[in-house]
Amino acid sequence: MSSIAIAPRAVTAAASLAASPAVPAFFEVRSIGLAFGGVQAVRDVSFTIEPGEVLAIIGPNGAGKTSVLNLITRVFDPTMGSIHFDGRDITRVARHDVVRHGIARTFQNIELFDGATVLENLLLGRHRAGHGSLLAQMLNLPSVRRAEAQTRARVENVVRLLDLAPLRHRPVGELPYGIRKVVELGRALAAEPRLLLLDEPASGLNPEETRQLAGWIDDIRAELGITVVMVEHDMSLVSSVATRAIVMDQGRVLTIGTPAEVQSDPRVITAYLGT
Amino acid sequence: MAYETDYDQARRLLRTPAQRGAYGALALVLAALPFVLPAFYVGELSFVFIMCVASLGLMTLTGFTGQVSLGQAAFVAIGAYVHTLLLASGWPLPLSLAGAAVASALAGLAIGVPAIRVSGLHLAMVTLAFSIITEHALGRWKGVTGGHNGLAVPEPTLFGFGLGGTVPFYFLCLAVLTAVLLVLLNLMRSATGRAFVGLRDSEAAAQALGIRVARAKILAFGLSAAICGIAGALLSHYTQYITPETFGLALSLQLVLMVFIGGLGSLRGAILGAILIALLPSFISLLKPMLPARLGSQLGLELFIYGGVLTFFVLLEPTGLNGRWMRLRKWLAQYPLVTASASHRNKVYMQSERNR
Amino acid sequence: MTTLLSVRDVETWYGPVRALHGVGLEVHAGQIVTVLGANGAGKTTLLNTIAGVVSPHKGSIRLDGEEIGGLDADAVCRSGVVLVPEGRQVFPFLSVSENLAMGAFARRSDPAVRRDVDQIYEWFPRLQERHRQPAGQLSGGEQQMLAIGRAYMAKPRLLLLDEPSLGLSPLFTKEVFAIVRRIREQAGIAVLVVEQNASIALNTADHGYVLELGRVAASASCEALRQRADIKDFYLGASSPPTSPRRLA
Amino acid sequence: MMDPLLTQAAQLAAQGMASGAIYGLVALGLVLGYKATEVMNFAHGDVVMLSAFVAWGLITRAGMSFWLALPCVMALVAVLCWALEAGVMRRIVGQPQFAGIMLTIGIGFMIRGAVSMSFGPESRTYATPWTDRSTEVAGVVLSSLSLVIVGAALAVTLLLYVFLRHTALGIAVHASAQNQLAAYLCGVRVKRLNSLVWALSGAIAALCGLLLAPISLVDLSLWTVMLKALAALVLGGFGSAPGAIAGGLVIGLVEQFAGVYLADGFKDVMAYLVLIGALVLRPRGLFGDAHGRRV
Amino acid sequence: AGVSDKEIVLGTHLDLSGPVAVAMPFIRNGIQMRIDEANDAGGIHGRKLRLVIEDNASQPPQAVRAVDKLLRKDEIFAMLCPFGSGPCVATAKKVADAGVVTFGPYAASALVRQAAGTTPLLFTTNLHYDSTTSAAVRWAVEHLGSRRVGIVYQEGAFGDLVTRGVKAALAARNLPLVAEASYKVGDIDLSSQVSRMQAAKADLIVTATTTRETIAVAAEVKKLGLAGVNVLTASPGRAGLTVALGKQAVEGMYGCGTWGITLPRHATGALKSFYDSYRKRFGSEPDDISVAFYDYASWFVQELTRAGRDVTTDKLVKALQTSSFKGLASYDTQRFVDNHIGPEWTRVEQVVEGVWVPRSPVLDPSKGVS
Ligand SMILES: Nc1ncnc2c1ncn2[C@@H]1O[C@H](COP(=O)(O)OP(=O)(O)OP(=O)(O)O)[C@@H](O)[C@H]1O
Ligand SMILES: Nc1ncnc2c1ncn2[C@@H]1O[C@H](COP(=O)(O)OP(=O)(O)OP(=O)(O)O)[C@@H](O)[C@H]1O
Ligand SMILES: [Mg+2]
Ligand SMILES: [Mg+2]
Repeated sequence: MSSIAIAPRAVTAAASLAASPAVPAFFEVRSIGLAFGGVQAVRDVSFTIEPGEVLAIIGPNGAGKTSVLNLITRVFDPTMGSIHFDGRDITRVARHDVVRHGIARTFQNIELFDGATVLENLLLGRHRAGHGSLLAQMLNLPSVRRAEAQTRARVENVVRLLDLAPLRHRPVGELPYGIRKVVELGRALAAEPRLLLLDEPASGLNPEETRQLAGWIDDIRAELGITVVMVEHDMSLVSSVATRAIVMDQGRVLTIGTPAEVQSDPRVITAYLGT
Repeated sequence: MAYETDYDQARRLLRTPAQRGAYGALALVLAALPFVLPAFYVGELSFVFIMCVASLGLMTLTGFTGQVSLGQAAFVAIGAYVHTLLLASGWPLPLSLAGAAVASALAGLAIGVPAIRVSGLHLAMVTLAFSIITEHALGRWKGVTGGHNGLAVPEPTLFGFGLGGTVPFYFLCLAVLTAVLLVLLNLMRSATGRAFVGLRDSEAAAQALGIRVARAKILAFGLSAAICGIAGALLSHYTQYITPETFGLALSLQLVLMVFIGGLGSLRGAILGAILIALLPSFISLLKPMLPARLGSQLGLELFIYGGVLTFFVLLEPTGLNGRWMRLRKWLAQYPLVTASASHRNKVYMQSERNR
Repeated sequence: MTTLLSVRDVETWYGPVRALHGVGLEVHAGQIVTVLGANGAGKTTLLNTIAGVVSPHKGSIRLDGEEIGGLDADAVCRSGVVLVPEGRQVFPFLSVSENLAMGAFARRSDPAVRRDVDQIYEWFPRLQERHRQPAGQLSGGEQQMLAIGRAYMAKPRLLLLDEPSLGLSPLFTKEVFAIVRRIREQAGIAVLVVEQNASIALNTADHGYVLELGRVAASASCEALRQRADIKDFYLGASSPPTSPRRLA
Repeated sequence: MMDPLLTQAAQLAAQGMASGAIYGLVALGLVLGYKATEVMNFAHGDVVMLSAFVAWGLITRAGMSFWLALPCVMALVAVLCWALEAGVMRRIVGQPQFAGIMLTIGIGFMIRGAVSMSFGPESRTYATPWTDRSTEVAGVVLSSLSLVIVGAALAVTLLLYVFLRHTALGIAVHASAQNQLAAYLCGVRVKRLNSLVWALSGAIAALCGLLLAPISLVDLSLWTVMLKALAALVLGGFGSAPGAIAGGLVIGLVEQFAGVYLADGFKDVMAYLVLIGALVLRPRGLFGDAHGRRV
Repeated sequence: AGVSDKEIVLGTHLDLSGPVAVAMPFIRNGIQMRIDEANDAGGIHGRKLRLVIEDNASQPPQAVRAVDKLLRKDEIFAMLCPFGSGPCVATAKKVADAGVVTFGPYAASALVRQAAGTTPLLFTTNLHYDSTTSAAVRWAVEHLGSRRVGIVYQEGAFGDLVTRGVKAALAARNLPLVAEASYKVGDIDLSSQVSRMQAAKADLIVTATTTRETIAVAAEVKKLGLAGVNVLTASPGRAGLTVALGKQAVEGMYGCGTWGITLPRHATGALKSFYDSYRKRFGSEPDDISVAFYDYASWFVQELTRAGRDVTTDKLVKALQTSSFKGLASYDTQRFVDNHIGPEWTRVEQVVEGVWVPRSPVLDPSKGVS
């Protein structure tokens, strides 16, 4: 890849860190790439995440941010590179197994189950938790009833956290955009992940709501101990919750640093923030 | 753990005393009916029950996972033939019913595995093709199926009791229907049922949540086929003689009509739809003597009315009979208080299903 | 100044739910007007009602004195009011350039169409790079650009924008609003924009409305709105610390 | 003198194309309706059947010449389909695809019932300029009517292809199917466009009916040609005009050769076996476009 | 049941809305006309006949329900000429078990018999496709010199039966069946089936086809210019309608059926008055099927009368067992062999200038097949 030569400092640093196998990182992406026919959406991206971090991915439109999330959750096969989580290589696991490894996500364009209610959406979030054999479910055996009650109890925690109680039985299709975003966040949380991927969680929210979201993300990190990766364009949110930010441009990593650092980087200003 | 019982209660099928009362009364009525109704109507009811079972089978597939099958008659056929053959070779009724379910389920899995690669109308066509092929094969495999000459169906017996009579057969059908309904109700309020609905609405999200989309789809196929197979077994007793053309395109279409007119995604809808569609021909034949003789003897009238009723229901009841039922119940619940509802019909726009 | 759009006492229902309770609003020719409001306040509903996507239950919507309330969306479009809807709504399997061509559908025979396409590619070079790609494959922000470009292709008298900054990078958000200003200056197109990013909206627009629960809660020049403490608090996100987060049980 | 085996193969190929063209032509009408409204019109076969009856009425009862009856039937049926779209189909917009299937099945039954009530259910026939004529080329005999059908199918395909790919209105058809709301917002008169497309599809069905009836009689069961057409349509990949014709030809040829070279009984299901096989190998069909949805 | 002071209730089920609905008016009108005539003449021993007609849509399950209704709700005395092999096969036993006589089902009688089991209540009069076709093929082998026989047949019970008959005839003469080709109802094109015959060098193509397919096969043979190849169609294809619609294409084709076809313009005597009164009553043109079913209804009415005023099922059965009948279109006097099976006289006919003309004497299918 010709891009190696012009790879920015931070990337090389991350790469060298990754090269030492002695301390496997909590989560690590090793020079992944993705091409759609002629379009090189992601080129040689590497980074690591430590537990308890909130990592923001920012960058111009079409930089490949969503694609990186899609690669991590196995929507696409990377054309190169590998992804490691908790010392395990998850580059080739099946798509539905990603959540079993402890990674949950939200989608940029909201992918809710529109025909179902808020509560059912959240319950589906916990699908990966045990639910008894098919036969047991058919006969509604006590084991299934216990599991279901417990699922419900866990989901109620999320309902409480995100203030969704009055909406429990509303079909999600008719909720306003902002609330749908929150429900989707709740559904991801219900999966009880260790790593949470959020794609533009604040888009469509007003500043007040964004502040609330920031509070939730803080909670998720601090109280639930969930590590967060979020793609976001709202710099106020990034500044207030992210511990580090990766800036992408044209499929590459432009720089990595604290939110304050990257926001003052002149390259980031020209390519992304504007003056 | 106090909350457990709470949440368990919330999952109950019958939550209020009123509901328990209503369904209890329904059970009593159903139990009493065969003793008060003339034999003809008891026979009709048995047929309706059989169709309800088949309709529930298709609803599992189409209503919940959103996969359209235009070939459900094939599974009904496989159930009917396997059941008849097993009975003829001396299997007892319960085992042979199970055998029919298993055979149909296997067929469902067999077609489900390739079929999940396609969706929407493609899937509808694959299943249609499958059922045409099945019907053809049944007609050709003379050594086993008797070909187009058909097979006589042995009378159903249980522990030496003949169940072929009108009333015993009524109870057999009712029992099977109740069992199938309960199993599906249980399934639909558990994880698997939710997964079905999930993959219908967004496969991407379903996968991200750990639902094995392919497996769930195949499972739905198998389950739906098994239930239809059971319906086929009962149907074989109803007709007493089975030939391949019993299970043609017309039956598949009827089943599809049942689930659609009943209301997709609801078990109650499957039942309501089955009742309507199964009784429609009888209803039309009752209606005919009331028409002027000139019109009543016109050929094609049946077809015309049948089509008209379908059109009517699709146009006026987009949410199906189940939707109408829900609105009715709501209206009844608020009855003295309802004012002229200010509800307003909104414009709707077509949503492409091509990129599901 | 002549009144271009005048909305009076509009009520809109979704089935049994009333989303707008008698909203009134005016846009003058060549004016940029913004509408602010919390989630679910009815902003999208308002724009959709004006554009004919949903029909009002009551009230009047006049464009240049002519009633357009209750018309179908295509008729509203041909009368010169074009909406960039929430959720972008591109044609997923048409290429970027075909999408733009569809924008100019109502003015098919106009030779200036070609020039306008070039203009859009100049504003959004990204779209030019991708002009043969099916629009459904574009990234979220790219689709937003395309939706704005497509609306511009119709050469409207009044452009309705529903959260144009949604999913756009800060740089592009600024550019889009710069473009909005340019559109007004060069082509005299009036703009009614709904926006969550209140600070940029208030900086761009001439007049602002605040919607709350389907009613107009405030209407003033943007200057005046920017000064108001409650607006600052709620929409500009200037001061106040993060609201105390709820704790897990 | 050609090798008899070769002659036979050529004869079969010619016959396969002839019947394939019929499937394709019926499928073309379906493609068109599907393109605009994403409705799989199950009444299409019945419209074909109705056209045949109307043509019989005009030619045999009213004594019109075939050439006069042709445009008359096409216009009449087009108007009928326009009315169907405007009066009935429009009301289910926004409902799942399934609703369209159900509704058109209902309409199909009504058409069949109405035809049988008004014309009576007996079979009948009428003469065309090509009846009882055939052409022989190098030992291959083909009836003139079949040649006309092949020609008509190719011509209609070409016209449709140009219309859908290269005219603004054609692009608008695609657009409004993909996102109807957006099409409205672009100023497309979507309702009128849909009706127009249905009318066109009706005209094609009428052409089919007119040409097909002399081969297979004016008969209530004419609608069953729809089943093979559906298979052709799916095989070709939904929503592609050339695909529909290609699918039709493939099915026609497969059937023809299977009828002679495979054991008796395979011919009847060959179309469906090929369909399943093809879809399993290539889920989008021969000409279907293969883009999924991005998240 | 079904017999009261004033009336006798009869029932039948026809395909009023299914694939063969086309043919039903002819059948229904033929039967109804005879019943009306009997009623106009004062009924049978003072009782009026009432015929209840149900729709079976050619679908077995629907037929079962129709029969249930006839037996349980209308409580019919006898089932008169119900239509369709599938529907009759599915319901024959039900009717017999209910102690109700079935007379003259329009269905493959061998199959109905097999389905009904041993019952004295079933009287079959027509559609022995196997035996009639068999007799005709034997005749063709002898008189047309056919040596290489092939068959084009409709997928289903009817086609299977004809095939069985053809095979039996050929086996008796030690000839092979050179080719078989099936088609499905609704196929528009039969060229590949004919090509298969051509490839096998068949000189006699037997067709187990209905109107449309019969014409299609004949037309294909003409188009390909197959010289020296005869086409022989089994009974449903050998119909007046086939000639009326097929015109040139069917000229020269052979056929065998179980009743005579007389064009209305050639009709004389009783047949002519039948045609006239049919036209007057129904305002439409009858065809040969109407005559045939008028005949069967006549036969039934004749025996019902013979069974006497105090008619019971037993008495009716006795009367039928000893009956003999010759109708307007009968080739010869008909009786029940083994008391229950009406053998069908048959005759090979050929289309000459648009008219079916006899080519063979009346053949007795029961002779020579074993
Ligand atoms: N399925 C696909 N086929 C072709 N190109 C694609 C596909 N998916 C994404 N792309 C292209 O890849 C590039 C990166 O897209 P991606 O969605 O990752 O951007 P992004 O950084 O998330 O942008 P945004 O901030 O606008 O959401 C875009 O230019 C897009 O057009
Ligand atoms: N299709 C619908 N069916 C029922 N209710 C709806 C529908 N669309 C919107 N609503 C309701 O109407 C109200 C106004 O919604 P609207 O989408 O206009 O809000 P908004 O101000 O645009 O919010 P956001 O900032 O989230 O986009 C909300 O309460 C919403 O729940
Ligand atoms: Mg993105
Ligand atoms: Mg909005």
